[in-house]
Amino acid sequence: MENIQSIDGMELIYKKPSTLTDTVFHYCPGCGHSVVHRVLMEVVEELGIQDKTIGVAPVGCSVFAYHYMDIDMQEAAHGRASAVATGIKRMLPDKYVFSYQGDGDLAAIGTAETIHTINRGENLLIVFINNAIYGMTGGQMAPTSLLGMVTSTSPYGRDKNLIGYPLRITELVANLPGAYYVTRQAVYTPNAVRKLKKAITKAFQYQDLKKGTSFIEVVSNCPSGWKMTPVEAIGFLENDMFPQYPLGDIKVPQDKPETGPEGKNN
Amino acid sequence: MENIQSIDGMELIYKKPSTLTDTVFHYCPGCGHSVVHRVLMEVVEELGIQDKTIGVAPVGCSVFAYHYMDIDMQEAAHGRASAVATGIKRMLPDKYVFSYQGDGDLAAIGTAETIHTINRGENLLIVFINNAIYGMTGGQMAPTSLLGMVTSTSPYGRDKNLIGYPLRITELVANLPGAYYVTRQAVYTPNAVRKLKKAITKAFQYQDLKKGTSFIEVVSNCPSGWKMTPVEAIGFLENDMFPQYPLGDIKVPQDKPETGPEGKNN
Amino acid sequence: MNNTENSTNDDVRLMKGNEALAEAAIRAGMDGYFGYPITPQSEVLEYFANECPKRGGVVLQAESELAAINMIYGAAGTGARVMTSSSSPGISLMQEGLSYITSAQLPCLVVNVVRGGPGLGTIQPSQGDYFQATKGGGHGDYHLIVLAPASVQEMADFVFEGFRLAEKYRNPSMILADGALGQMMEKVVLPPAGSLAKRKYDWTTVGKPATRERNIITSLFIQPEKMEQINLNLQAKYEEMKKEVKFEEINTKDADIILVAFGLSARICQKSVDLAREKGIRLGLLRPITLYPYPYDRLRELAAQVEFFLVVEMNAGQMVEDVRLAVEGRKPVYFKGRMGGMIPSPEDIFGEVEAIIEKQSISQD
Amino acid sequence: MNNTENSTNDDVRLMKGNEALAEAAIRAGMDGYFGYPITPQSEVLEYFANECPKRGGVVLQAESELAAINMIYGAAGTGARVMTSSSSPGISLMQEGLSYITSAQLPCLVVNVVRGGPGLGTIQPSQGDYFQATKGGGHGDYHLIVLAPASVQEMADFVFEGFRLAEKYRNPSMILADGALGQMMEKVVLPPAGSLAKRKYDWTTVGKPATRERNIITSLFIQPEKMEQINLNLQAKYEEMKKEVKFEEINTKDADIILVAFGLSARICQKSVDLAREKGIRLGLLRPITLYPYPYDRLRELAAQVEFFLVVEMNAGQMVEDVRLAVEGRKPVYFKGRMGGMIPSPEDIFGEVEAIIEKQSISQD
Amino acid sequence: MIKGTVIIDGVICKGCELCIVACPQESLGLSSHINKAGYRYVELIKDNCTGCVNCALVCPEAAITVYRQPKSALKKNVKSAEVIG
Amino acid sequence: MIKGTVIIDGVICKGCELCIVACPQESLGLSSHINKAGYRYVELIKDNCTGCVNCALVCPEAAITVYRQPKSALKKNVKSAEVIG
Amino acid sequence: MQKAQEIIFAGFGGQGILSMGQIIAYAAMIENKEISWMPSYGPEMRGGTANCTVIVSDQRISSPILSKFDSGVVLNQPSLDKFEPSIKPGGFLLYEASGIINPPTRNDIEILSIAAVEEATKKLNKRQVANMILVGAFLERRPIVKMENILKALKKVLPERHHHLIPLNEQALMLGKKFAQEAENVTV
Amino acid sequence: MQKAQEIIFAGFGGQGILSMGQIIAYAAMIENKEISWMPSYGPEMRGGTANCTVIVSDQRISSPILSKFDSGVVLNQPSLDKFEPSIKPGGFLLYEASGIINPPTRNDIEILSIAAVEEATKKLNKRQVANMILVGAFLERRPIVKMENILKALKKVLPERHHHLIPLNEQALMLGKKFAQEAENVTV
Ligand SMILES: Cc1ncc(C[n+]2csc(CCOP(=O)(O)OP(=O)(O)O)c2C)c(N)n1
Ligand SMILES: Cc1ncc(C[n+]2csc(CCOP(=O)(O)OP(=O)(O)O)c2C)c(N)n1
Ligand code: SF4
Ligand code: SF4
Ligand code: SF4
Ligand code: SF4
Ligand code: SF4
Ligand code: SF4
Ligand SMILES: [Mg+2]
Ligand SMILES: [Mg+2]
Repeated sequence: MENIQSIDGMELIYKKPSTLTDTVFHYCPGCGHSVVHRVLMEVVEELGIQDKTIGVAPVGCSVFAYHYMDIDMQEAAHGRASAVATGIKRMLPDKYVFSYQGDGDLAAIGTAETIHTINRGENLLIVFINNAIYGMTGGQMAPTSLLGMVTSTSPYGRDKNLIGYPLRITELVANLPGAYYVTRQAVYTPNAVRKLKKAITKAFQYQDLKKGTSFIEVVSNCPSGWKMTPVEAIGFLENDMFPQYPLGDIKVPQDKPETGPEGKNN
Repeated sequence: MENIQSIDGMELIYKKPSTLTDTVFHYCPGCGHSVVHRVLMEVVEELGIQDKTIGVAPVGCSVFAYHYMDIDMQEAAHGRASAVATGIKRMLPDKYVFSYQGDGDLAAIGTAETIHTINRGENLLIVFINNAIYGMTGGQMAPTSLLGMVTSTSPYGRDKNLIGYPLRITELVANLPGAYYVTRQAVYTPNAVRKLKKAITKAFQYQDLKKGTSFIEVVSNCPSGWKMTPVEAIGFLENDMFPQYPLGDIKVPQDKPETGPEGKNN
Repeated sequence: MNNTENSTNDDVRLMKGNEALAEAAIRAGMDGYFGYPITPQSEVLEYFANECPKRGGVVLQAESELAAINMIYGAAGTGARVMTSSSSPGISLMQEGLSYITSAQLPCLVVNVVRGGPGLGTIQPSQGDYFQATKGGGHGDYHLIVLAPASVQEMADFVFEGFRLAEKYRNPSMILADGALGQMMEKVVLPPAGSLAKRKYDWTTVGKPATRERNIITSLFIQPEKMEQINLNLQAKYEEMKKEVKFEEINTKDADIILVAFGLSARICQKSVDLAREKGIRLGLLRPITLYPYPYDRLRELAAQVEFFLVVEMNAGQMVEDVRLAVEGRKPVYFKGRMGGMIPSPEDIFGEVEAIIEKQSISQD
Repeated sequence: MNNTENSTNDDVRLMKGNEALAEAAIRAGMDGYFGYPITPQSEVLEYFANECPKRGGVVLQAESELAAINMIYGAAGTGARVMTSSSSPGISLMQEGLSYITSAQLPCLVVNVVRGGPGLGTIQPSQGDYFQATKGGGHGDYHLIVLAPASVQEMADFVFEGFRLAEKYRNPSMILADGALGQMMEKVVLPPAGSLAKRKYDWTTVGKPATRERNIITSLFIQPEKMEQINLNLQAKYEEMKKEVKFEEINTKDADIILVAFGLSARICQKSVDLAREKGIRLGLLRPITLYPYPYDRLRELAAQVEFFLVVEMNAGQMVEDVRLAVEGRKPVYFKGRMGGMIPSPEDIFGEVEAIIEKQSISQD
Repeated sequence: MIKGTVIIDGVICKGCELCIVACPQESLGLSSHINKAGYRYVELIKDNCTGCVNCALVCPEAAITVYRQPKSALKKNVKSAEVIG
Repeated sequence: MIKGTVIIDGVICKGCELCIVACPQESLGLSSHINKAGYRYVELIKDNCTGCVNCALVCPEAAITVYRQPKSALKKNVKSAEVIG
Repeated sequence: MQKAQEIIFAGFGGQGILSMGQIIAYAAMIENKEISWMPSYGPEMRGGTANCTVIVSDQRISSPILSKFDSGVVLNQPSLDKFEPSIKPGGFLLYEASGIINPPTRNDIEILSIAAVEEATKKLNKRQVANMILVGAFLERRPIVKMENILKALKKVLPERHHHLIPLNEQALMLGKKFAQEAENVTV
Repeated sequence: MQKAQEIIFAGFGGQGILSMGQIIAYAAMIENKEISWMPSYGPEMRGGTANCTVIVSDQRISSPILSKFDSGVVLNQPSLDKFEPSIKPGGFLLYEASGIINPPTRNDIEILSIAAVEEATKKLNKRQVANMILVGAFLERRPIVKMENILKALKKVLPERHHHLIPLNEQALMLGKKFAQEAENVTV
């Protein structure tokens, strides 16, 4: 939709990025996915890299990401997004490649691919949407589900004795030397969204400098999966999710990437 | 073979455990695998748990472990030993179950199963034989291969820019709450063998107490894979392997398991 | 296994196919279920997650289908009665494991609630995995015992049958259903609990007492002579299994034309038979219930009687090859298929029959 | 891609099948290889690991076959000429990926150097993965283009042919070899580098310029109507592919009896033909080179001419079903198989022919 | 205070109320009507928007466009944003 | 010093020499013969074994059996262990 | 009554679409009829719509998935738009009025509109039982199962913890029944 | 010469088994013969044994894997035990003497024994070329390829970095040839 450029002398200061299509999101009300989509596409727009960016989204609620992001995209098999992204990046080392994966995808079935993509230091961005649940398939327990959390496959609450503790895969992968930048963000407040945008911008810049893998977890809102209203979901994030998944940078670059392209391939 | 009980008044003080069969090992001269087999079986003999122990060995040089260990065993598909062990243990929670896996198996193709078995805190023992190479298939690079190491698939030496750094999966899994006891041992000297035996004994005791996963890495000798003599291999271990894979405990129990069965299932 | 009174007093229910299957498994004395969510069969895992903690049996959500099938391998190796379920893409991930399980001769039950493929495809019902199920999607010469239910009732019944055959032959059984059978509710009369006796095995890995040699579960026989022998044993078993072949015939006695269809397609064909009979066309239906072993012999017999066969499948033509192999050119074998989650209608099928009749100018008097 | 003078001056070599295949791929302008070690084909990855750093092309040892096939998916989606290779268990792990790749219509080359199954089996040569390769081991209705080399020379040549067909039809090709073909050395005349032109694609994901709509690689079509259309397109493509069918005939012109065999079995059958001819028996050999599409038509034609067919495979009887489907009962189709890594001898096969003749009391005058 | 306004696409709004919560000015509220997709959509209900963009940042539907007085310009009244749809 | 001895199964010894390296007494050495499997096997070459078990612990073939004088017993000579095979 | 009655129920998720169908199916089961109930499933739900097909028959039921229906009960505009054309000529279309902006236009079918949400909210103080008002109305026009069996079915289909709501559901059913008795068909 | 010559080479890994076969195969290739070389592969190698089958023929070669051979060149006891029975009657068996405790017993084949390791160590000061002594001896008895082509083949088969060893290999070949000329067959 075309935006009016000014109203009563007021200037247009925020609009949906042109890198998002006009397709209406199919997500549930209050879902975090589409906010992350938008922020990603804002960064792509601002960096002017729409023609150089390839995204990979595996199955999960965001499987139709390609309906919304106006960039070349590949849909990947469940868990294999980072392998698919590796395939793309190895063929097109000078393009920007990101995968966009849910917690079921990245931290359950795709664990091996996640660890090895990062261990190889593949020069790409992994966006990890952690909603502590399998959204698409109807709310089953994920490796990230909180202790005691009731899901359709943990109807009596997640029990550490039966299935272990929530998996903090982000902290785990931060230990790998191939991980250059690892951070945990959210989209539950305007400021959180601003921070996420900064993080994504940095990640693309590091990719330009061939620094290795950037890994951005977004602790995302999933009102449907959590069986609550979008506004209640904010409370759940603050009271339950963040204590287990504290926001902030987990691994920041040790060198000074700003000083020039002294990437690892040099 | 029957051992003579005494010679010239000297007593028999060390013999091959009865829990090893009489089959001659098929391993290359100086291979660490059979030492670990023997130590495992010594512990099984000493604890008197031959009738309660089930082992799982996947494909790898030690795929024929069942020729040597005189216990019920399952051969597993490449990478899936810990999933197979999980299946056994969940059916037989009061038996002792261990998997015995190479680095290709456990840290490459089986990464997801490794992480999740431990994250669930499956109450079993994982023995991880790290020889920094794919022995069975003829010496290809493993995720654990050292930087610069020449293998049949890294003929110019392992290059961190192409394939990343050696994966220290043991340190990685030690971060998981399900991992109760994590240690790195070797079999290159008599003392190392003694320490390994202690570690394995502890691991079985913890299993008895239902403490969760014990994970014992053995940085093993692989003269053939490293293309050197068995004696040279000891030097390689000391000079090259241990700096990357330092020996010692990585995670030790925080509670007092000795005080009684206050395992996690209580 | 404990059954609450609740369940035993409650044998007639309105249930989804997936739920009926899970309830039947509990009643069949299932010891363990290992699975991973996927539409359209997640209800199976969910049902167990609800019920097993109350009624016994282990249920474990695995980290993937790959892990699940290998947990099955391990668990089945202890002699436990175990099962997994998934839908098409997840079943594809199990192919290596299924080849191993079959080669190691481990009994277990695998359920495929098929959706439209290939690839991620659609979640709507399909029969596109017939080849994978019956010819062996994994490597090497092996076969699953394949049962094709056509109703929620059979979703329940075939769990018992699946376990029974698997354990009798030390070979995995597969229930090949589809998304509609999994999702639809129908009346089901649940089989009584405890009616499927457990076998005593001597090959299981449960810990070696001093009184016997160690047991080994393996599929590795590096000497080709030995591996050939393993294969000959398997083939002998498949030969033996032929006697388990099962099929249903509807109006075949006097039939001039026979529809051949399994599962959901067969239900639909039944209505086509009614339509035809109303119009005086002697149409019949043969519904293979075991897809492996396959009712080649009966089809060959029927070839003498009929004018032609029309095979109806929700795929591009898979079982039709088995029908052709049975009929061996004696009579024409036609095919009508829908794909990608589409379901043929009884009218379409009957229309096809009429069109062929017209083409063939067969006089039906 | 740069070819060193070394290689271009050096077109005739004594090479292992695996090496010839890899060398041919480099000459075919392969952009990327993603693979995982497994006997008996690890030499492929090893060859690339040696050569690609010098001569161009990406080579990456993946963490598993599962990762490898999905890297192929991603890389093929960029329009690159990519391949992977493995042996039976590893190929089983790729089944989900292959179903996706076929559904998303991505060209690539997959090599299966088959070993004896099922399960871990043996590393000796086998043809036990015929069904998996030709009928589709993954879920849904799809087919790979399947080429069956019978010599080291063809291991090299079919790389070119495999890429060509894959790219022409946007469908994965598979080279179905076996452990012997991979491991043996023979003389090979290597195809010249640069002789396989690259296509310009408009569907690749390489970054969307302002001048075109975005490209999407997907196999997801949630609406069954759409998914059915995708399937109809695939089926139309398979129909179209039929014209690519290839086979070799040896002494079939006057043959009373025809052996049907592919790959290594066919080599051996050739010797059996010689043995028979020496004895005055008019034996011929039909060797399907493309296993999909399959030479049904030619076999059907030959059925008119011969007394019977004997199908020889290193498995329990897989291709024999396709021969029966072609022959449709017109003539007897017999089967002789070895399994688990065993290889039939020319004498055995000829002996089988003689035994059948005896049984049939055919007079060969 | 800087003057701003928002235009909310009521057709695609799903009434999640995240913008309402995020607005420091309490300028937004749910309409009593439902849109075609069945949701009560959000409207600007007060004339005190500062154009802080908060609402737009958290909106999952990218339904909000924000306008603001240039810092240099004089304050003047603007009419409240219309709901489109 | 406590007196010990070892019996080495020369049939299965693969001549890896790890025991030789491990022996604090330098009691072990490679035979000049090869066994059926093609390996030069290890023999006790000195009569100074203390039965410390080191060699047996590192032996990959579990080829070494160790005997030792009971701590209470008097020292006496034992003949060197024979190579079996 | 016809040999088979094929009904589509459709609306937003949360409107009790699936349970409307289940209750009728359960009642039919009690009457020893052949039944099938088939929901829409999968990520369609994300969009917020839900539907189920119920077939009640004296004979074995072939396909549980249909493209044409004898009757439809729809609760929102998208469902009305989608399913109005799928009702067989002479069929019956019942819809909840409050969510509908563009009413149905066919004149070859029987059409009834009820403001069930309004009724439920005002008269029963519980918006959630609007679906039962519709069931009551539906059965008045298409009495494929007996009301007493619907009441039995309620007990089976409602989870134990909601059994205290059964009287309210009963009231809603009666309200719908009465409404259908009194109401005129919508004429188009 | 026969139409085809089927040879098995067998011994421990590290004795140069595979390259013996390769060099003969390569030489045959130079002579435009049909050839196939097939190694034992896989974990058998762990045990330390290696073997390869070489077929040199005027006709297209069918199976590269055989169970009977025209001749055998064996370098250790396990290989002798395994392959002695597989030599066709009238065939030729050449073995390296130093590793053999139980010599062959067949009397329907030609048997030649050379202490090639000793010869190589003593006369050429390089244990590693024992295999070439055996090749030389083999070709003397079974001249399936010309010696000049063996020399050409050496250049191809040896990696560049070992080309300085070619003269030594040549000497070894000649030594073997001479030995075979002079030696008596082993009589059993
Ligand atoms: C091989 C395979 N297994 C299972 C599925 C079913 N499936 C689709 S998405 C998904 C998980 C979704 O959870 P997540 O990745 O956390 O994404 P979300 O929907 O929560 O955003 C599953 C299990 C599948 N499509 N393929
Ligand atoms: C699915 C599959 N892929 C590959 C192989 C081949 N393979 C067998 S063992 C092995 C790796 C061996 O390495 P490791 O696990 O480190 O054990 P090691 O032999 O070094 O002790 C591989 C790749 C296989 N058997 N199955
Ligand atoms: S289920 Fe959760 S993640 Fe999926 S669309 Fe709904 S709110 Fe978003
Ligand atoms: S290759 Fe290495 S690990 Fe394998 S048997 Fe030989 S020495 Fe042991
Ligand atoms: S721009 Fe700021 S003040 Fe204006 S409506 Fe949005 S959040 Fe409120
Ligand atoms: S945040 Fe967006 S979708 Fe949610 S209520 Fe506000 S405008 Fe509507
Ligand atoms: S027991 Fe000790 S002293 Fe005796 S040989 Fe062995 S290592 Fe040497
Ligand atoms: S350690 Fe064992 S195998 Fe090695 S040389 Fe000593 S006795 Fe022999
Ligand atoms: Mg999730
Ligand atoms: Mg290893």
